[in-house]
Amino acid sequence: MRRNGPLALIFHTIFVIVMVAPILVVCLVAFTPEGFLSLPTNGFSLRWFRTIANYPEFIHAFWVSLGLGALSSLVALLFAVPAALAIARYRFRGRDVLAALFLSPLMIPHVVLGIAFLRFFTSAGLGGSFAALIIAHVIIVFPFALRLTLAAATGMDRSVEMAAVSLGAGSWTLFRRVTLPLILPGVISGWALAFIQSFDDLTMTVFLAAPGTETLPVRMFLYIQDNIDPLVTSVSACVIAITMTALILLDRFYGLDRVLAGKGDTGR
Amino acid sequence: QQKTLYVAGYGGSFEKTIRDEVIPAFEKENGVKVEYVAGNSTDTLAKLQAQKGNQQIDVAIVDDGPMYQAIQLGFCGKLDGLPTDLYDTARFKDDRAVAIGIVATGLMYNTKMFKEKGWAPPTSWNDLKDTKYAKQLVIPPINNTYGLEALVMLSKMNGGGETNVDSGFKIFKEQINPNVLAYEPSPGKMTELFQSGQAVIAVWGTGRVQSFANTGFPVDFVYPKEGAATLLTTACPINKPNASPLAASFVKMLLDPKIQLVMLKDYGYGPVLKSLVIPPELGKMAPIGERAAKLYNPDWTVINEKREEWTKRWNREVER
Amino acid sequence: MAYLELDRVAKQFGAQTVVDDFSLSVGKGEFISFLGPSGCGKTTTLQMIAGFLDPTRGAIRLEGKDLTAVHPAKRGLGIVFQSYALFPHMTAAENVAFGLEMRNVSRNERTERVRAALAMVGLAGYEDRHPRRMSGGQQQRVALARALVIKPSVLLLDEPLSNLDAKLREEMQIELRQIQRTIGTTTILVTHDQNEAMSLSDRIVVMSQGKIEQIGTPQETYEKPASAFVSQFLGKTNDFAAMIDRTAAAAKLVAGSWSAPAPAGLNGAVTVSVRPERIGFGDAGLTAKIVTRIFQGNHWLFQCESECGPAIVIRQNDGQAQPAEGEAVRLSWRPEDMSVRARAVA
Amino acid sequence: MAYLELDRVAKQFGAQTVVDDFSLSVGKGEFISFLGPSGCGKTTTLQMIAGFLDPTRGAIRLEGKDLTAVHPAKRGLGIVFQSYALFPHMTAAENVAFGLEMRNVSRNERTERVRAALAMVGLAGYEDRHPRRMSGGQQQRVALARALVIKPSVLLLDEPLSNLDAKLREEMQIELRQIQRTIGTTTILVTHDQNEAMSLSDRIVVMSQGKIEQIGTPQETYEKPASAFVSQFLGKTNDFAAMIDRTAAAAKLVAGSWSAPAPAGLNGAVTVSVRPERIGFGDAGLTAKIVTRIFQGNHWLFQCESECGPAIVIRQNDGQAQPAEGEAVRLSWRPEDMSVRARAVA
Amino acid sequence: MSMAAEERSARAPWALTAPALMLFVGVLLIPLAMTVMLSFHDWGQYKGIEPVFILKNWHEIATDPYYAEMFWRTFRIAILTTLLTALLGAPEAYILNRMSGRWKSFFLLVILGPLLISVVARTLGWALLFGGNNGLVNKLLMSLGAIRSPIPFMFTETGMVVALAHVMMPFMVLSVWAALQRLDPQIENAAMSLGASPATIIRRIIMPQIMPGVLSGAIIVFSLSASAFATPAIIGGRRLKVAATLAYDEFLNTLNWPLGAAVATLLLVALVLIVVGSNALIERRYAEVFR
Ligand SMILES: Nc1ncnc2c1ncn2[C@@H]1O[C@H](COP(=O)(O)OP(=O)(O)OP(=O)(O)O)[C@@H](O)[C@H]1O
Ligand SMILES: Nc1ncnc2c1ncn2[C@@H]1O[C@H](COP(=O)(O)OP(=O)(O)OP(=O)(O)O)[C@@H](O)[C@H]1O
Ligand SMILES: [Mg+2]
Ligand SMILES: [Mg+2]
Repeated sequence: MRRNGPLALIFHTIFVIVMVAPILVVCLVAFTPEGFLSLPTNGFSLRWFRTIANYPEFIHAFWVSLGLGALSSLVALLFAVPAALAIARYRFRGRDVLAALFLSPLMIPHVVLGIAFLRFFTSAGLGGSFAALIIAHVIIVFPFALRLTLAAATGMDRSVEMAAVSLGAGSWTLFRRVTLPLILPGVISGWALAFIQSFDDLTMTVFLAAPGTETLPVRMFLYIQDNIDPLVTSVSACVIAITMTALILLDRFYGLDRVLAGKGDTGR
Repeated sequence: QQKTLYVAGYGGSFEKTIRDEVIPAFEKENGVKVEYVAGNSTDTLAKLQAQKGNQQIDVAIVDDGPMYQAIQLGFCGKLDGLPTDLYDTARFKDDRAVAIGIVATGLMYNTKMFKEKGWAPPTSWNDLKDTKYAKQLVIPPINNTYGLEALVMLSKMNGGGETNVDSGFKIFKEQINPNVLAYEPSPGKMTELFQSGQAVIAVWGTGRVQSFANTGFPVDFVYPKEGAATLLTTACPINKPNASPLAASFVKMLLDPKIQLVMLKDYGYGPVLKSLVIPPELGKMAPIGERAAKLYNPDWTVINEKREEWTKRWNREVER
Repeated sequence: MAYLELDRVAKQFGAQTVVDDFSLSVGKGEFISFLGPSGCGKTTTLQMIAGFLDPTRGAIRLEGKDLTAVHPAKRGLGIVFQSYALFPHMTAAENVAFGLEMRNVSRNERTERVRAALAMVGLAGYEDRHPRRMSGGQQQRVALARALVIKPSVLLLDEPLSNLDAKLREEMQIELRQIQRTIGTTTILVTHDQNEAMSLSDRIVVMSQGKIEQIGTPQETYEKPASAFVSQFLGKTNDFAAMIDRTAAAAKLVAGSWSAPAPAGLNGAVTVSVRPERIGFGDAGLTAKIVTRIFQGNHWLFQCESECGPAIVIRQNDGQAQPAEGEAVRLSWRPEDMSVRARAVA
Repeated sequence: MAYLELDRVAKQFGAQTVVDDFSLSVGKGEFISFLGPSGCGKTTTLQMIAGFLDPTRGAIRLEGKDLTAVHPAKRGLGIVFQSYALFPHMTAAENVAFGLEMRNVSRNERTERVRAALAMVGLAGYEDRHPRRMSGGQQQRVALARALVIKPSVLLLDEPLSNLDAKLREEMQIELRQIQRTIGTTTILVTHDQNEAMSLSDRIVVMSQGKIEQIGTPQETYEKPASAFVSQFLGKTNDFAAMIDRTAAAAKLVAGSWSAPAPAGLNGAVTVSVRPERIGFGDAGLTAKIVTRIFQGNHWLFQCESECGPAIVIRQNDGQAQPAEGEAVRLSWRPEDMSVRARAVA
Repeated sequence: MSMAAEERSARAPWALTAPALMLFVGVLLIPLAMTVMLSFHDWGQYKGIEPVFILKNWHEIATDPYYAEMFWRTFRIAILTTLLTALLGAPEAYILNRMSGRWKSFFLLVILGPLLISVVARTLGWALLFGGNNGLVNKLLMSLGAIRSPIPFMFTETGMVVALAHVMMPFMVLSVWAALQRLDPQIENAAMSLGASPATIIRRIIMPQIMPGVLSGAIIVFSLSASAFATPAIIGGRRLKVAATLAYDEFLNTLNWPLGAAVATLLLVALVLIVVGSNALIERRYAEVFR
């Protein structure tokens, strides 16, 4: 029933166009036959997609980024969800300080964090290890996981949880079967943002990545050191294509709206 | 015996060349594994400072500006037994580093655009002041050697020099600034500004222009009539306890005539060896032979004294 | 020993005392109802028994053990919340099955019991429906099924039938009574429906403003109210101003044109209270006029204007002709059907 | 012309038809109640009238204009939702004031009217309380005040009094009636409480499974039910198997030991239906035994086992001695109080 | 996790936050403390970092108006970006939420899109659209005669705000969207029945209830844009420096880490104060929603 009016749809259309326009342009450039950035005015070419194959380190870096993003955002969630629940529900001393501390990675320029972490991990003997990279990423994506879970958990109807407790659910069961499903939209959105943030970070990772653990953004950054060429755009286009395919598959087999909105949420 | 040698240097095609042409041979010869830590000069220098006292890197390849800093900060070890036929400019005090390539700083312009607009190619540093280039000029900033040398050259042409850059600052501030689209240190970004048509003329080095032109993009390099300035790509072994002698060997391998020719071909690096015979088809832009002889070599001892002060002044007066 | 005991329990929200000095002991298997005006603290008391709110003062004991020491999950409670509190992300069947799962009931038995519970509340065929796609009454019934299916030893019901129609409500009442009898469940029911409370409960707790007004069997509370509040709250009452006249030979109690022998003890100005269902239309008695006549199915409700003020009369809809609106009538009742108390004269 | 008209309205959710072929015309100022079992489509119908759900088929017209053409905000509706739908972030007063603000009522008048509305529902002093800090009944009353304060021309009430005690409910009923009379508000009430429906409504719509079973005045629907469903749903009914014996000199209708002159028309096996309040305990009639005796305040409910099967009897609690559980009784009723219909014999 | 547990033990929140707290103390606080310490060290071009305790850097930042200008610009841009994302992102989230399942998830992904490609490629897209005379949009508008000279975008503050808002938009949309999931649709109907126009419903009914989401989004966007490096560096260039690029410069180009650390510390402290302050303000203002 509650449909969007024409004004809303116009707004939405413009919004979406503005959001995708720069990306679309980038994807278009990926098909240029030229050796430099230009829109494919005279013919499309897959040249720059084929070029990716000449750079196995790109493909390796893609996997590193993927693993790093998935792992660090997952670990961040493990820490962030309980913390978000505590902050959403309790009014305790030190709450504001904690909230500020947990958000602080957002507020420090990543160069500074990168160098601080490099110094720290070097003196801890972890310099250049994949573990160090993961820990650092957990820290920088933590605020996203926290804040979005927090947004979903504040003002949640507590009587539903009471009902579960009265039926004999222990703390863990309560969390897993009732609380988590109810805050799932927030948790999933938080995970998505955390993942993307980790996947996209360059300024900090440049300092921590060692040979073999270079992420895709680092690889791309190094590649375009002396020269930007359409390879950047074709790699970007591939990342988008891969993500979209993954999500479309997810949608096919599981239903994206269920992932994003939680089950049983599609009522009137 | 150390098992892994960490070499930090530029990424991109430079990395590819080193990986393909230098590392395999070096590994075979010395029975050691070489890990290439890619990053631009400033990243590498920052890593050196962060890991001070606990250095992981064995060899650093950076631009000359950062190299002077590295030497001053004591990051560089000593090089013994450098080839005797090095150009003087390629040598550093106490042999704490060595240049592996010579680049000339001059002007780059978009040939196609110039032709379309009917403009004559630039010939002089003074062309930077030409108002027709409004918002289409790119100059690397002062913490980048290209920018610094542009400042020095303009001071020198106007009665100053390394010891007095007031005139240069004045010209930059009043006459060049309005033309400048961006003070851009990143080579990648520089090429992008040209490719997207936003910039048509820039202060840059032969090496960069050469590899840019190699992609098929219509750009050319100009040696200004007042002279181009010398810029060096340098390498040094890192100073650390129990430093491996292989570090110095690696640096010296970069001076191998064969490698020098490869770098001339790929990047337009002028060789640092006087005795090297250059095939005529190579080095259309690179500072070799006569062009190399006419280069202006800035007085780095003076510049380094003043550099911090100039940077501050530049940030506040020019880049604002 | 009492099975469940509330000992001088009080609850404050901020500065406001919402429940005060609440003492009650409930025997095992007993069926207790809480009755009281909206906002008097019924839900709050129930939530304290459930352990979701801590009493500000006082203690709650279950089988002699302090309840606060037992985690709510371990108390074996079945609760129906006033707002249902269904799990929105689970189907009706999943909602009902949840408690059984927590008790590690085998899958087969679970399916069977869930099916039976849903059928019992008239929701066979709604197993796979999510709460948001159900009607209000259907949701309430899922909540009821969820609480009953685990055969709890204590059942706390907060207005569990408020959104059900009379038919269904009666069926559910019978069901509740049955469960309570067969399993021996101790039940506390919060309800606003007096009939429900009266027909189901062993004892009724009448509350007002957080305090207990009276505890007693349904008939006790209705027929021997401990206070004017209880009498007013349970059913309707007519209060007439009357006089006891001890000057005459036989002392008389007079209210308008109605009179009866005076009861012992009192004298002078009194108030007589009569339940509307005890008043009949007759040839003698208070003169009155019918103002409105309201049909209520099995009975008629008459609002009259009598010589002693407004009066309400209830007459069973027994098919006899009933006086019409505007008709003049005489109201009478038997002396044993009224209660008399002294009245302060201004 | 009807003020509000529903013309063959139907609503489907997916494949399920929830309301079907619903036609009703409501006059201006009329008070209509929807009665029906839980899940029969009352809320759905109301939501369609409110414009929150689109009918799958059919049309709804207000003063002859198609309702779908009018934005819900412009319809001048006052609605009480079954789930209250209070604004959780506003205080009680802010909730009530919202509709007035939308009508640009001046601040002073607003404050005054909000205060009055809250006082009317017994919530004076709760102005600054947020819904989450109120009891169920208090929330419901805020919802009611919010709907009434704007003096809407159409009032749609979805079980608006379900969480209120009898006293308060009655006061609110009187209030509703008053508003409807003075402002001429057209009111549609969904309720599960038959007494409420009967005492308030001009007409009652009895629904079952999305269809209209009967539309009529309270007394019509109760005393002349159009179908077995309606008769069963409204109040209780006893069905006894009986025989009409036309062999005897005077044709007789016989049910066990009870008999009466046979009505015209029918013959053989019949069912007689008698409302429980029409049955009296006497010296003659059906022999029966009292199984349970349930006290319900102003009346007693007897569940008996008679020679013709189970029987329910309601007797007003008029203070007379009532038969006890286990006692043998005779049940009788006047012939005009029963309805007789043919019975298929297996 | 019942309310009783809440009242009974003040320990519960600490138990829940303990793991995260330990993580942060272990691996973030120490590096951060090291950075703060660094800001009190001395630095010289030849001697490098000297671990002494002086206030030179702080003195310099406090007295040189250059830094004030940079910080002012940083916050101006961050505030504008936050406003822009909130003004556009929140309505978009609301519109998205009203779409049917399929479209909803599709557009949600489309909006997440910008985050998926690296900042370099993304800004490249902007440059191609708006850069100089050759930018697609500029060309189009100029050929339509809508504008005479190209809209300046690269190396302008407007460009920076727009590009930042573009990257930050998903953060706002997603956090508002997560908060919208909790809303009872009947409440909107209730408001409508009381005569509220769609705009009023959004302002008076929806907005206050999704405040936690808007706040989360705003905090993320504000913090990220104030500390962002890549977009300001690429779009703004060196002449439009912000705090982060300033710190970057000191860290990487000058190697004057103590000064860079002082800039970063100041930025951190300022952001913490602003964020915590506005957070507390909004939580108090909308106390009932945050309960
Ligand atoms: N969103 C929905 N999707 C599918 N079915 C629904 C939805 N909402 C209601 N129903 C079904 O439609 C039928 C009618 O629902 P409605 O809410 O109108 O009942 P009701 O008469 O108001 O009942 P109650 O007295 O229990 O509130 C019910 O069987 C219900 O399960
Ligand atoms: N969280 C709270 N904070 C402050 N006051 C509250 C809170 N919850 C309830 N109250 C108040 O406490 C009193 C008792 O509430 P309670 O819910 O126990 O009433 P109730 O008897 O269940 O009423 P109802 O029949 O209306 O459901 C009410 O006046 C209510 O306003
Ligand atoms: Mg209650
Ligand atoms: Mg309903």
